[in-house]
Amino acid sequence: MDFNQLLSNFLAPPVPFFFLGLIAVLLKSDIEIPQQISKFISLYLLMAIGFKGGVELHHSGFSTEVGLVLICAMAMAILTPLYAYWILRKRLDIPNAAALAAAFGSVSAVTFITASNILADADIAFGGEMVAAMALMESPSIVIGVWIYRKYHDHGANAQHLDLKELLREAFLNGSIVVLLGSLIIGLVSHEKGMQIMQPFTGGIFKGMLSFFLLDMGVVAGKRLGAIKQAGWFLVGFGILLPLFNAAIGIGISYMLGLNQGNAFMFTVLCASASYIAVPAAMRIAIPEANPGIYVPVALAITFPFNIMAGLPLYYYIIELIHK
Amino acid sequence: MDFNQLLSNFLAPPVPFFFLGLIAVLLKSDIEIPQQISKFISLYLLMAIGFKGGVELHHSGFSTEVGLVLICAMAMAILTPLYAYWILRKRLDIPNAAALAAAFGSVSAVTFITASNILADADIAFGGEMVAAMALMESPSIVIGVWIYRKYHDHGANAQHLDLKELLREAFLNGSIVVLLGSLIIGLVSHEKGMQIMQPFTGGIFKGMLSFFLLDMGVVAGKRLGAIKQAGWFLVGFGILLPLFNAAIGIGISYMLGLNQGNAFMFTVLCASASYIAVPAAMRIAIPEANPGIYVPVALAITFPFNIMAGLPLYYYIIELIHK
Amino acid sequence: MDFNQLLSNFLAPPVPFFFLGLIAVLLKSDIEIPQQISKFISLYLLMAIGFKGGVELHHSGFSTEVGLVLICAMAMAILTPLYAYWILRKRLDIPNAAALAAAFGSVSAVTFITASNILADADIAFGGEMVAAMALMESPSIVIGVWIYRKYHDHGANAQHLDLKELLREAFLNGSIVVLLGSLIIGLVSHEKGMQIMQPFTGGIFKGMLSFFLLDMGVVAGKRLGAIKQAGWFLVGFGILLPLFNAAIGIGISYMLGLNQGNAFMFTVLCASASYIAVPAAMRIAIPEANPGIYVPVALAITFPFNIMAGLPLYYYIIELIHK
Amino acid sequence: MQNDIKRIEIITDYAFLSRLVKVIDGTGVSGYTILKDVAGKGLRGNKDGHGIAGGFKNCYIMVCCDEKEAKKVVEAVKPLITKYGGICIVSDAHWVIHN
Amino acid sequence: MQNDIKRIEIITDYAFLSRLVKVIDGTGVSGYTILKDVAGKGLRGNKDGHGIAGGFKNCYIMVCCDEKEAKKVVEAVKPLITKYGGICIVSDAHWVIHN
Amino acid sequence: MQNDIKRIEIITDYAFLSRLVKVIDGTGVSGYTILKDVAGKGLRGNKDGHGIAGGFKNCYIMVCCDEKEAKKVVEAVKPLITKYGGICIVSDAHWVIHN
Ligand SMILES: Nc1ncnc2c1ncn2[C@@H]1O[C@H](COP(=O)(O)O)[C@@H](O)[C@H]1O
Ligand SMILES: Nc1ncnc2c1ncn2[C@@H]1O[C@H](COP(=O)(O)O)[C@@H](O)[C@H]1O
Ligand SMILES: Nc1ncnc2c1ncn2[C@@H]1O[C@H](COP(=O)(O)O)[C@@H](O)[C@H]1O
Ligand code: NA
Ligand code: NA
Ligand code: NA
Repeated sequence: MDFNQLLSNFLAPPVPFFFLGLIAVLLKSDIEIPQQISKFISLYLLMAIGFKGGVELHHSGFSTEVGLVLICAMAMAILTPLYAYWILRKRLDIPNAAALAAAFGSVSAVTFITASNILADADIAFGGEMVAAMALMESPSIVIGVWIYRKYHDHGANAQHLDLKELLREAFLNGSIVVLLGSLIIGLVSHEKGMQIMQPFTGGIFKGMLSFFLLDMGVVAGKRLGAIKQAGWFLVGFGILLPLFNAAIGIGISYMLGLNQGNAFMFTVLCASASYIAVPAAMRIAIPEANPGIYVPVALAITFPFNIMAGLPLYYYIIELIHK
Repeated sequence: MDFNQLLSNFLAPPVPFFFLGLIAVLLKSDIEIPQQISKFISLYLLMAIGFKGGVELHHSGFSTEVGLVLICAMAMAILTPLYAYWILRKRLDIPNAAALAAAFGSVSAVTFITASNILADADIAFGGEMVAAMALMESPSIVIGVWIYRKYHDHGANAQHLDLKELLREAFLNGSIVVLLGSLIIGLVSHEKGMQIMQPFTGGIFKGMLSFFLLDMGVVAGKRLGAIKQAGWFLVGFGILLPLFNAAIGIGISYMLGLNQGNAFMFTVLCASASYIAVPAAMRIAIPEANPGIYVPVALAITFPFNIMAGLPLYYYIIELIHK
Repeated sequence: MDFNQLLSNFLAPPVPFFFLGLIAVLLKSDIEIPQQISKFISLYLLMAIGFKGGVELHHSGFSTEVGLVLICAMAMAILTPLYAYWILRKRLDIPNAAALAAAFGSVSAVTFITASNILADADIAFGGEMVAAMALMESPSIVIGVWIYRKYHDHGANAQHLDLKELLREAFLNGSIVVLLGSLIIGLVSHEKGMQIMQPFTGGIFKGMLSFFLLDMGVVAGKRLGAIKQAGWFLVGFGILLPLFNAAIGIGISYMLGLNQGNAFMFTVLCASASYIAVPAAMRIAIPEANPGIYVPVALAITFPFNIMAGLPLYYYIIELIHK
Repeated sequence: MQNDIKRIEIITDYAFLSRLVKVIDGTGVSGYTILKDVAGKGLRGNKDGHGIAGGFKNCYIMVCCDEKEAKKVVEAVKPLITKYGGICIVSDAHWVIHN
Repeated sequence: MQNDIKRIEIITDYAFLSRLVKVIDGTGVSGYTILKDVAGKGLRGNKDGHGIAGGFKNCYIMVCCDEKEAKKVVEAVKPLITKYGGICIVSDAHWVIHN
Repeated sequence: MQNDIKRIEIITDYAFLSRLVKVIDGTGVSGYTILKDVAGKGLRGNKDGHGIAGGFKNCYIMVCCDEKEAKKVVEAVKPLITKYGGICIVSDAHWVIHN
């Protein structure tokens, strides 16, 4: 489909509901979505995308391409925080630079899911390995971020040591990853049979549930926007330019790996997205000196909206040109 | 369909679940539905009805009829509280009369949605403008109620003034209205494409979700019934007769506007229903002297059950006779 | 289907999600499902199974067989706690023995629902009377348990007397039973018409919602596993052997009543399952000396997993052999 | 501007909330505040506040009243707490505003 | 190690939370703690905390500060509480850690 | 009928609840009460209690114990609070019932 068609996708649910939530908050509406509901729907989304990914993976099977994709995904998750940190240090202190760098090394599941909708609308498939890649990319940057922080920011390392063990467990076994990977495995094992059982739940109402979640995301993003003003233009620019830079790398890697259009798009989205859930939760514990009022809003109120609004259509468009 | 068929509709979900909840409470069952779930489902219902209304509105388009309907809806929302207040003052003090009058000037989304189900069962369509009318009718009576209250009930007006601004914002930008109107606009813009995306969510599970919500409504209504005894027969009578009177006016207006059967029914339901969510929330702030233990139960435990039990079938029947 | 096919059912959702939750907890993942969501989904499941049961009951109608099934179900609910108590007293004190015995006289709705999925996968129908039987079996054992406790455990009986009245009301009118029976009646009355209205909600997304609930159950069971170690091997053995014994009786009764394969399976499952919701809630009030840390884990972390993992396939297999 | 009051706090299993409220209403105090989602640990083990399995959760009730009423409330809830478990503590506070 | 503070507790209808927070922010206290799901009973009847029907529920705000700030906070919230109902009580406590 | 106790209240980011509970369990106190949905504001900014975005929310822990245990608890939680933020305050109360 051409660029206009593509843009028209953003006038159809789920995306506009994000802006509905955003606008509601800017208009000072009292709209409130209970956090227990947010938790429910986010677990649902992870369950659904993981399960579908597993079924896909059963079909595509494990090839060397799959292996290469996972390795490159891992590499991006490890390298991104390093150069992101180097850039951020120009303006931020060590703890905040390390925490924000970690956020950009990780991924945003909702951005990934929104991207998968674009492909669905265009009848383009993508491999289940991309879901595995997402799971794989969620945590490594946490370790890198903490490592940088410990390296440059002198600290009672011993007192920390025990913490570290627990931190790793929390990083790699947080609820999101467990549900995502677990559902992927269940999908992998049960495939057709499972899919036919789960279809109305993981398929039918999926986009509606995503719309509801994006409404919620819009509300939260709106509440965090204020913090951006304090953050200043440097961080606004960073929140837009780094995703573009990472997307370029992602497109390049996809090209070299010869990924098909769907996989190339999803891989690029993974590289370009930043985490506002898993990483912040870990950073709050691992780098308490860092200010959540900085690293959450940049990922949630700048990078996320930029991606679903402008980034996704752009990445899609470029990749389509390449594959013509 | 004839009256018997129609009544038989009330033995099928969703309506009976309201009575299940009501009976459960009267039997002193410990049944409890978490308020976060109530909030989730009510937002879902507003999202669904708003979205469908928007798609409808795209099809019907904006005609002079649409304009006239919206104007009449607005007029009813403004006039109802005036004569309702005049009646209520015979027994209630100024604050309570003003607050209760405001409730009857506004509308009940769940009554509207239940009514839309009757039309769906009878394969009768109604225009999306009715949803717009509902949104339009939700808040004006709040302003009228407060205006009456300020007029007759001497008060530190200056101290109030700032409040007033905030109050208007809260009245016209409360979460329900924003989600309802926002979803309507999203439906209007995305129409077929959007509908096909949202159908399983906003359509498929809709009546089930409504059933669950009515179960919840029944429980709450049951808990509020006690307050009615205190309220006394005057308010019970008022909670039944005013809807009938407003329905008559609604039918008359529909006839003069030459609305089709579906629109006439929905317009009548809007006139006959009273608000137990938006208005009470605003009244608690604007007219603190009024007793929520009076104005909520009348709208929730008398008018609402009366409408879905007897009112809706009656209005439907009369309007069908007219259109034969 | 043969045993392998049957086992393969347990690799397909919903069952594996129970183990995902269990494993997540054992891996010390921070996975957390808000209790309000648990409450919502459990009410949903009761509403759905009750409604479907009512529709089924409308088709099958009330025969003498139905009457006999309900009588036998009642008998099992009354007798089980008696011999269960006799066994448990060998190791436990009176309050704990009475409370745990009561749990095994009652039933597990989720086990029942999981069993109904196996039949659905094998295209085997079962009568709505089995749902009525489930409702009927939920509470009697509470009365028996309290009666035993009062009989053997001397107590200020008068002070208790008032309590008792309230207790019975709580036992027979707890939220679960009211929603289950109420939905059954609504299904009975609205049958086809109702079913067609509710299908996407009570049918379509049912297995997905059940999967989500089992994930939750797995998490809770995992958290309760620790308590088992204290409970010791006697209780572990009891939690496995009593269900097997009851299943044998259930199969015997089904054979004598000449129940068809579906009904025989469901009746057996009712006999073999133990309550971890309704009964514990009542026991906490009626037998405060009993330790919830004992009677909940045995039913939830031993009997429930055993049944859905090994019990159900086994019961199914035996009953299929009988019916060949 | 300030007059002294007692601040009574009761924490026990959620299952007994309705009973507690009934006895407290019986003492005729002007009001009380309730929290329904309370976790914790005590002699009767861990209340992790899970929704399934008969709710391993507590309730919290706070009553502000004068010393005389306080005695009444304590006497009224004592049998429940001693039988069903939980705690009841009293501390001193001052009304600033009560309307 | 310890220095004395005042512990202010405010309970009122949830509808006024945003207004309360605004005036408390105005007093410049270092912080406060909020509970959003609070049930209870008072002169304005029963708040059973139901989600529908304009939320019959309360909010709870706790502020720890020194005596001077305490006076400010009390003066600031007084008009709201006296107009909208609820309670405001003050008790003594000690900072142990504040960071 | 009454014996004096200390009432310790700790409020900090929800992320540290499990750690806090662990150290408090270590002190061997007889019990504690936990609230999991706590909003608020402090030196580390606004906790509006939103579900997404790594939960900007707090936890609340209340421990009733005698003065000796109280010292232990305070010492135990001090490093966590000083490192991760939040507050810990102590006030006086009386056991009325503890069973
Ligand atoms: N020492 C304590 N300090 C604070 N809360 C307590 C204490 N002891 C018990 N509780 C609360 O009371 C509930 C019931 O106590 P128990 O009956 O002893 O298990 C516990 O789950 C705690 O929430
Ligand atoms: N004496 C009291 N003790 C504890 N809480 C109270 C008391 N009086 C009122 N409250 C709380 O304040 C809320 C509003 O009080 P009111 O405006 O008097 O209805 C009530 O719902 C209770 O939660
Ligand atoms: N002065 C205070 N009074 C009451 N609660 C406070 C106070 N300061 C901090 N808190 C609570 O402790 C949490 C964390 O504090 P902080 O680490 O300073 O941001 C805040 O979100 C509040 O809930
Ligand atoms: Na990334
Ligand atoms: Na009206
Ligand atoms: Na049983």
